[in-house]
Amino acid sequence: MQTHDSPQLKAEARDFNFFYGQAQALKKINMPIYDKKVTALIGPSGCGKSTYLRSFNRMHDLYPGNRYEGEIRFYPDNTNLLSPEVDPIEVRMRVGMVFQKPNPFPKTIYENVAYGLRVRGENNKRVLDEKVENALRGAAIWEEVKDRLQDLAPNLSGGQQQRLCIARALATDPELLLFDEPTSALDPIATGAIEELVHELKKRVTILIVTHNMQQAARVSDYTAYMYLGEMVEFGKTDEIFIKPKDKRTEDYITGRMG
Amino acid sequence: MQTHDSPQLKAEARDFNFFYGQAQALKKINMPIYDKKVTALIGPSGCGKSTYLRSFNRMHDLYPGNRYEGEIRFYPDNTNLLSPEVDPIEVRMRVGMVFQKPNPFPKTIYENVAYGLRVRGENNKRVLDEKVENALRGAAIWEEVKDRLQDLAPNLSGGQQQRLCIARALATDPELLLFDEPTSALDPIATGAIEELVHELKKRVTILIVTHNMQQAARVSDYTAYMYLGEMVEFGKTDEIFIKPKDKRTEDYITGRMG
Amino acid sequence: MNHTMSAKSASDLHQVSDRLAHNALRNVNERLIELVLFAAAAVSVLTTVGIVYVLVSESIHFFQNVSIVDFLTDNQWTPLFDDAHYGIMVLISGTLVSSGVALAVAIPMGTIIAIYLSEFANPKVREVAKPVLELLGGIPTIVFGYFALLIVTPLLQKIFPELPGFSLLSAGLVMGIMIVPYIASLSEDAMRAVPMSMREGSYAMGATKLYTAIHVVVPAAVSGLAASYILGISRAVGETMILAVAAGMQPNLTWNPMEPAATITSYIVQVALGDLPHGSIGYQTIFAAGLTLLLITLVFNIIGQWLRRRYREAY
Amino acid sequence: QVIKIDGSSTVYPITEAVAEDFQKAKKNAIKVTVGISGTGGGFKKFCRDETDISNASRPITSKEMADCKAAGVDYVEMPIAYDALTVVINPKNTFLKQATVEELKKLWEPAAQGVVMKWNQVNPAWPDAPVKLFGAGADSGTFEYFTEAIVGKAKSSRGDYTASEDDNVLVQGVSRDVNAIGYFGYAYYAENMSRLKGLPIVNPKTGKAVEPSGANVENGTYVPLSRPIFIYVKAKSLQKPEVKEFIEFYMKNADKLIREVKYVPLPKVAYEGNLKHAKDGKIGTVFGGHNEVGITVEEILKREAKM
Amino acid sequence: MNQSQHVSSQFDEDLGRLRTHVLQMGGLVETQISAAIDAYTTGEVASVKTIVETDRKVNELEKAIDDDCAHIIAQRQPAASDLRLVLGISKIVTDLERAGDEAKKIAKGVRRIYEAGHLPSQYGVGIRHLAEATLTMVRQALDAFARLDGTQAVSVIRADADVDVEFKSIIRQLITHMMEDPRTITTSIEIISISRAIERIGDHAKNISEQVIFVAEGRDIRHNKEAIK
Amino acid sequence: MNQSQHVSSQFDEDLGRLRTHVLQMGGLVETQISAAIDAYTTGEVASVKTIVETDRKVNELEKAIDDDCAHIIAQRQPAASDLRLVLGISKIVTDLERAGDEAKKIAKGVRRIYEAGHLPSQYGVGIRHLAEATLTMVRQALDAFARLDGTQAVSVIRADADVDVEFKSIIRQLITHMMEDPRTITTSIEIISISRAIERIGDHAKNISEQVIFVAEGRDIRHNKEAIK
Amino acid sequence: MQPMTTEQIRALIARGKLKDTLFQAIGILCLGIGLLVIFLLVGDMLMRGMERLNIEFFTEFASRRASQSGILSAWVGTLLVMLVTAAAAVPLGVAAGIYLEEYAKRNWVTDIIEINITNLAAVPSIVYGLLALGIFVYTFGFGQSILSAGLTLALLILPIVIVATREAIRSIPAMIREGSMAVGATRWQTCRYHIIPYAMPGILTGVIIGLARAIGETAPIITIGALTFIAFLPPAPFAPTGMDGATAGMFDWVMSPFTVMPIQIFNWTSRPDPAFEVNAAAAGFVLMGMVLSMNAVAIWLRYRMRKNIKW
Ligand SMILES: Nc1ncnc2c1ncn2[C@@H]1O[C@H](COP(=O)(O)OP(=O)(O)OP(=O)(O)O)[C@@H](O)[C@H]1O
Ligand SMILES: Nc1ncnc2c1ncn2[C@@H]1O[C@H](COP(=O)(O)OP(=O)(O)OP(=O)(O)O)[C@@H](O)[C@H]1O
Ligand SMILES: [Mg+2]
Ligand SMILES: [Mg+2]
Ligand SMILES: O=P([O-])([O-])[O-]
Repeated sequence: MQTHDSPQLKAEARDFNFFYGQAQALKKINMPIYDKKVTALIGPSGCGKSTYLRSFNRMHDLYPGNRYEGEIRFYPDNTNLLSPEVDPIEVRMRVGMVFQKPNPFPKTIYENVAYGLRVRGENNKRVLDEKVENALRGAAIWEEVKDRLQDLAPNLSGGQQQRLCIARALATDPELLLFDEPTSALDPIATGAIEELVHELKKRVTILIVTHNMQQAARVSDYTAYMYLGEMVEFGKTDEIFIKPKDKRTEDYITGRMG
Repeated sequence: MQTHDSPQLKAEARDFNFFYGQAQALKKINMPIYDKKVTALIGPSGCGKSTYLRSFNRMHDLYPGNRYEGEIRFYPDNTNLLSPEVDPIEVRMRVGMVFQKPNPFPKTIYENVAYGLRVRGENNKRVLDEKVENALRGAAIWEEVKDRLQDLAPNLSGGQQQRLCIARALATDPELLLFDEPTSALDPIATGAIEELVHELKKRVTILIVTHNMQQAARVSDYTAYMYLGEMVEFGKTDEIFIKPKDKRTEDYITGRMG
Repeated sequence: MNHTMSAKSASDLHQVSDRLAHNALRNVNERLIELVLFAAAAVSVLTTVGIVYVLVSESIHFFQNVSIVDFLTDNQWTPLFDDAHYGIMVLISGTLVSSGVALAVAIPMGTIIAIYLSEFANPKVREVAKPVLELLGGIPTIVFGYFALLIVTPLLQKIFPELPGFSLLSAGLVMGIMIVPYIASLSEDAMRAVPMSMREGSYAMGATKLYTAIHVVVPAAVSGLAASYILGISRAVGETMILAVAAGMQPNLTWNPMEPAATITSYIVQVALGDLPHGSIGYQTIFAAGLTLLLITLVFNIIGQWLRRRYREAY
Repeated sequence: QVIKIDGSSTVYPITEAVAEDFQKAKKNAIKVTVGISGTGGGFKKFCRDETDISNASRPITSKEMADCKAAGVDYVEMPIAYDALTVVINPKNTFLKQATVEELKKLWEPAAQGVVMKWNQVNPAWPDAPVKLFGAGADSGTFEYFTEAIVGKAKSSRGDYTASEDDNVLVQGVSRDVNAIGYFGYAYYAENMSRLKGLPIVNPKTGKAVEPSGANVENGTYVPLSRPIFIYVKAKSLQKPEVKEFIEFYMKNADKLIREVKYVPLPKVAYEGNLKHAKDGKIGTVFGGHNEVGITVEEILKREAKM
Repeated sequence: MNQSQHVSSQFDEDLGRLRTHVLQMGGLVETQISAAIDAYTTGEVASVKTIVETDRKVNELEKAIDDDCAHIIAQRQPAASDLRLVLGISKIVTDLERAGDEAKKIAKGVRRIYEAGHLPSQYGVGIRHLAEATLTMVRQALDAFARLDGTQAVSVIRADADVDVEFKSIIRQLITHMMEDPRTITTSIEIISISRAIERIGDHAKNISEQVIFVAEGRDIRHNKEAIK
Repeated sequence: MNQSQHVSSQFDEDLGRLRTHVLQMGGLVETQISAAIDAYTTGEVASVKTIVETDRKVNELEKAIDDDCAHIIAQRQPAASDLRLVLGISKIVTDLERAGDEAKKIAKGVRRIYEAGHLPSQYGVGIRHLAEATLTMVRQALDAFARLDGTQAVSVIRADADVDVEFKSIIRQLITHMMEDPRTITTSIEIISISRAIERIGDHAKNISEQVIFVAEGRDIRHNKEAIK
Repeated sequence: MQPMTTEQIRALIARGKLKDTLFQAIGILCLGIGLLVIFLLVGDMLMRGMERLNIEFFTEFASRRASQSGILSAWVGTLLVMLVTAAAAVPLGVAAGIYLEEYAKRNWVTDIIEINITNLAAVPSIVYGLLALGIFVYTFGFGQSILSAGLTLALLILPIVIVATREAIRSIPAMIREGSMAVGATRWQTCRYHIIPYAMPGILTGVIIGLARAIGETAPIITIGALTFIAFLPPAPFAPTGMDGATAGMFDWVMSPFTVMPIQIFNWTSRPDPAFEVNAAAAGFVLMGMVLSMNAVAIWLRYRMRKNIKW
């Protein structure tokens, strides 16, 4: 249904292992992330989806005892995101993230979106105004909030908050956007809006999305990876995985069978 | 697919209005609840599903300023659950409830289940043991926990916790069980287990379940009510509502269209 | 509870009446317990009523002898002297200055420590440092008083040679240190209660730790911070012994922390433990002063309450 | 059998010493408690009939007398020692060798507040250096006595000095400032002679400067800053054998114990007189409900005898 | 059918594309049929090749549409009218494809007849009439689908009965003819095949219409003569 | 097909019931076909009534199974093999039902022939052979479905080509016959219809087999002759 | 705005990190100052009081001779007063907290109670002494006893306990409450089985802070008449009293006269004889030890309880 032109690589995990202290959470992951495509990560609870996703912006660096092995190559500049020489802050500036529960800062709508820009030292009102507007438009929430930019963000509805968080991530023009179960806290209507948005966004950015909802993966993604017990079991075009997975474990998961 | 013998009434809302202070949350609800059937409540966020559900065990009495109007008749004894003469505690003893997020008490598994009995003044160890076991069996979790009844309940997995909460509600032999989005915090596998259980339970109790997940409503319920803006728009057999709803608003909601 | 209520038999009716009786009993019990609990809550109100009663009833005698205008406008406080003046502003100034100094130390220091412990320190440091720091709150204030007098003042005099041996500055500084754990500990609790997701949101934007702490964590914890500040202020305003020992007890209408001065509390404790015959006008001054202090703290608290309500649970 | 004593902090060390030895002598069969709530606080309890003995660093006031009367509390007044108020200066102070009452008055009178800030304003011979004043809190007997003796009127003082109830604080203050001058009870001076210098006061009658010392108090030359201190014993309690015994023990050992705690004892006769009063039930005070300055040992004994 | 928009415009697009493809396929099949009929009446056997080629396109479309249906179900969990639409389409394309096959059979039959040099013009009127009636049925069925118009679908189903009657009369006519002139037997058998193919196309149009009713109204009226009364 | 259990045993039950119904329907259609053939060879037209009655049952089953498919999709969001199964079944039942219809047509044709007093025994062997071949196809297709056995399905599809060849030779034979003896035309035409019906049953078996391959292997091999080589 | 070059970004990050490091240094400094003060104070007390820290110091009563003076009556008194304080403040505070959180309706009365409680936290302790003198000592006739002192301090720390209790109760998710009520429990059953046990760790924190404050209080205790010289202990329960062979009642000790550590320290620091300063330092160190062990017990209890509570 979707047409697949031959895609370019945006990132690539190579023999990637991850450890929480002693416990190995990810085992030898090899996986491409294609440019301007949506890649979905599915798998049972605890299989390591979030762990994998959060490696892309070095979120694990925030907590002690975590350890990476292997590489995550980032293109076109072909840096290894995990390399100790690469500053995690720099990585995070290039890789945006949207979380499971909308987590707007207790600030105004405007300041939420401007946050990333301010972090980057931008304080010019005009530039901020413009970028904030663009980001809010990009997140399809501009019309709803343009008259109340000075309201506190936590007063928005759940779905609006989540779109605001997306706008916040968009404002800084990330090259890769990570979504960790972005709709699990939302009702079906808000969920629909977010999925729409993801579809729009992939024209501009590469997206990696974790979801528990297989139908959602089927709906929004171009590629799907099935993970199980810390391993990547299957990676392929979404179209194929959902009608005809290759691996028995993927099949079992997708059809709702017991492991 | 499911066969429909002519069902008996277990409860019935009659011209039921509900107010949070000044705000009317439910408007003239008329709806039957059939005995030993599963009735699902669906509708967009904020339409009053939880409000309606929580009226059945007078949960609203816990907070000031709430007001009921109309009746919820309870059969076979034909009492009005909402009548001020009826003791809410008595109502809650007859109507069990399971919440959105599993909420086991931070006590042992055993004490969680025994709690409802203790509240009723039952302290005989033998009686408690027996009823606890029966309830845990009824909630299809006995095999998993029988050797660790003295473990703390919050150490169970999410799905087990939710089944434990069901066991807790079952222990006191409720006539009607209320479920408020019981699986929205669970992963697909745990969700499957709970849905199975609901299917088992309806042999013994009447069930009223709120869900955001339409497919879940389709899967587990015999009857479905669609609510919108505090009104009950459509009530009917689930089979029919999901293939061929009568009301345009129901259709729109079920097919994921905008209101 | 039996749920097979099919036939309307005699035994069913029996059950119903049993049930009603049970309900009635339960209701009586519940009301009784509520009454007991209410009584407990009332104790705090009664305490206040008692305090206000004690303070007002004695203050009335006082104000029969001293006009309120004098009380508020006179710039001398010598109630025990032959030439008695009753200008409470003298004590208020001491109280405000010493509290001001204390808070100028405690609020930034406490907040910084809280931020450091909750955002920067590794958990092991935090787990050890926090209870140890809390010990500061348990040190008898008299010990602090001597600490101010014997250690801090000489140190300060090295920096400010003209500093007298007793001063609001040195008492205030030490008082500030004493209050630090209240602010640090409660603020740290509040900051740690800020959901991790909030922080992750900021880090994910590429923010540094400090930027995250200042722009996200602190605003999110503002209600808890306010609570800790209020407690800190209360503690500063109500603190007695440090000032009695180290601030010089000199009724001195001054806004300069480098001078010695008396505060409301140090005045009260001095008189209450002194030689004055009870019932004398000098003795009654402590009640008027106490009442003033009560009003001051009331104002602080109302402002604090208002602030807290305004920022409550912003996230 | 508990003997309850409360009151002045000045008298406390004496009574405590007595109580301690008394209890030991009685092998703890009789219990004695001593509190410090100040002379005023002590009298308050005493006149409410709560204590047996009240320590006092000044005579009972008329107000307190009335209170006691109202509660039906009769008492025997017993002077037990002399406390010499000592004017102290920093040991490094070189210019102050002595001071007259007038000079001190110039320094301490209310008019001096905010005006007399330099030593040379008091006496041109003294240097142009700031004066740092330390003194007793305005609620204390010491303050009352000092003002009366120096300024001439009780509680009449300048206010801009560092006041403390805790004399050790004053010791600290004076010992650390060359330009300081302060006053407090003799015992504190006696214990801190290394850090302080006692300022000889010119006796207004003889015109001779007299050093503060036990001997000078005893011989009556250290005026006007010597004052007597008291205990007041409830008449009713004197009926009780243990209180009687305690008072007897007190008077018998007073001389030794008072010296031990660095106060100045009264002559033996005074203690015997006290015991006699107790036996005779001589109740009341020899003071008119107010303090008197410069009263000597002989004078008191004379008055006591007259009762 | 619902006029309001889905929350997901992507879903709207998917469904829209699906319907367009079905109509496109319907259009192709329609051309096939009318081209076959034209060939029959005019004898222009050149168009037969086009018809066969078109059939390949139709086959491809059938597979593509079925694939789309599967994907929509897997991705969108359609319910109610959406579900009926997808399921209906999955049945409709089968019928369309088979109708196309019948058209191809007609075309091939026509070619055989003309290549054998037999002119079938003598039976032309009846068969043309039959063919036009079925073609109308197909058109109307597709139209009913395009508008999800249950009423029109019912009228198509009713029309099928007439076509059947007409078909039978043509067969009888042909049998008489064969008996009269046994030389025409081979041709007649071909023509019977052609007529039967035409009749079957009518059946397919009827099946499509039944699905349209299911999609539009949620009623399954198959094998139920009462329902269309 | 997956051997492991669904998390929801209810889902397993639903799918199980669905497959049972399909096989049941297949069984009925099989009986229809073999009864029709028996009637043809033995002339026991009494069984025709049973065949027609069975057809009603088959129709009901078709509708029930389609309904079940819709419900399973609405309720369970089947994916991958489950989705293919449901979609495949929804196509298979159509073919089964139509195969049943053809059997009914055969039966009716047989009855007409016998009632007209014509004994068709002379063509018996060829047609019996054809009929048995298709019946085997149907059986094997159903068997392949029951076991979701793609290989067997492929062999069914291959067999269809033989059936087509045989059918054509029968037609030719009949034409020769008719030309030789024009009195047999009416009967021959009936017999042609019967043969065509049998041939169509073979086509349906082939279609079913194609769906079985889709269900079992996820390959859509329709209109793709390469795929079964 | 031009997109930033990698160099610009790196420079920006370097600046940010420098600020981080600077702040961290300041944080460590502040923390260091706080900890330093403690070590200084405690260390100083230990150094100066070392010579007196022996068994006799704990088993001897106060004496006029510094070197023979002990703290027996003081530490016993402190312990007993704290016992009474805790016994009074905890139930009262918890009950009040429960009432306010679980029972009281949200209206102006509750608002007043709320402001009133925070305000009480700021009332200087001496004022409590004045109040208690009138109420406990005279009106209730408890005299100058452990009971009076304990109750006074209980009132003093009551606001702390109430506030801590309320915060702890507030942190219990509503779903636990609803879960309990939903099986038919009454409000009180819910409190008894859930609210109180789960709030206990938080309540303990309040009790720790409160008792730490109470243990060091001097002024209010002096006001109500704590003694300074007391060379005997309160009667132990059922201990024989004196000659007539009677035994003390279970709770006779609460009415006994007493002294407490801070008063002993206060008294010693204000003595003319500097030798007593050693005693004061030693006693101060012991008091710190008491606070610390009290805290340790409570922290341990809190840790044990917390371990079992999570949701
Ligand atoms: N901070 C941590 N420390 C130790 N182990 C962890 C930590 N976080 C996660 N894990 C473990 O790592 C594994 C992978 O966890 P992860 O959160 O990535 O799973 P997930 O696939 O995202 O699951 P879910 O769908 O429930 O979010 C799990 O076994 C989990 O228990
Ligand atoms: N405690 C309350 N006070 C006032 N209004 C409330 C309260 N709780 C809910 N409401 C309002 O009542 C309406 C119905 O709420 P309810 O929680 O029943 O919705 P719901 O259908 O359960 O929604 P959801 O699917 O999000 O749980 C909403 O408009 C909501 O804002
Ligand atoms: Mg996760
Ligand atoms: Mg709800
Ligand atoms: O305590 P004093 O009364 O002696 O000052």
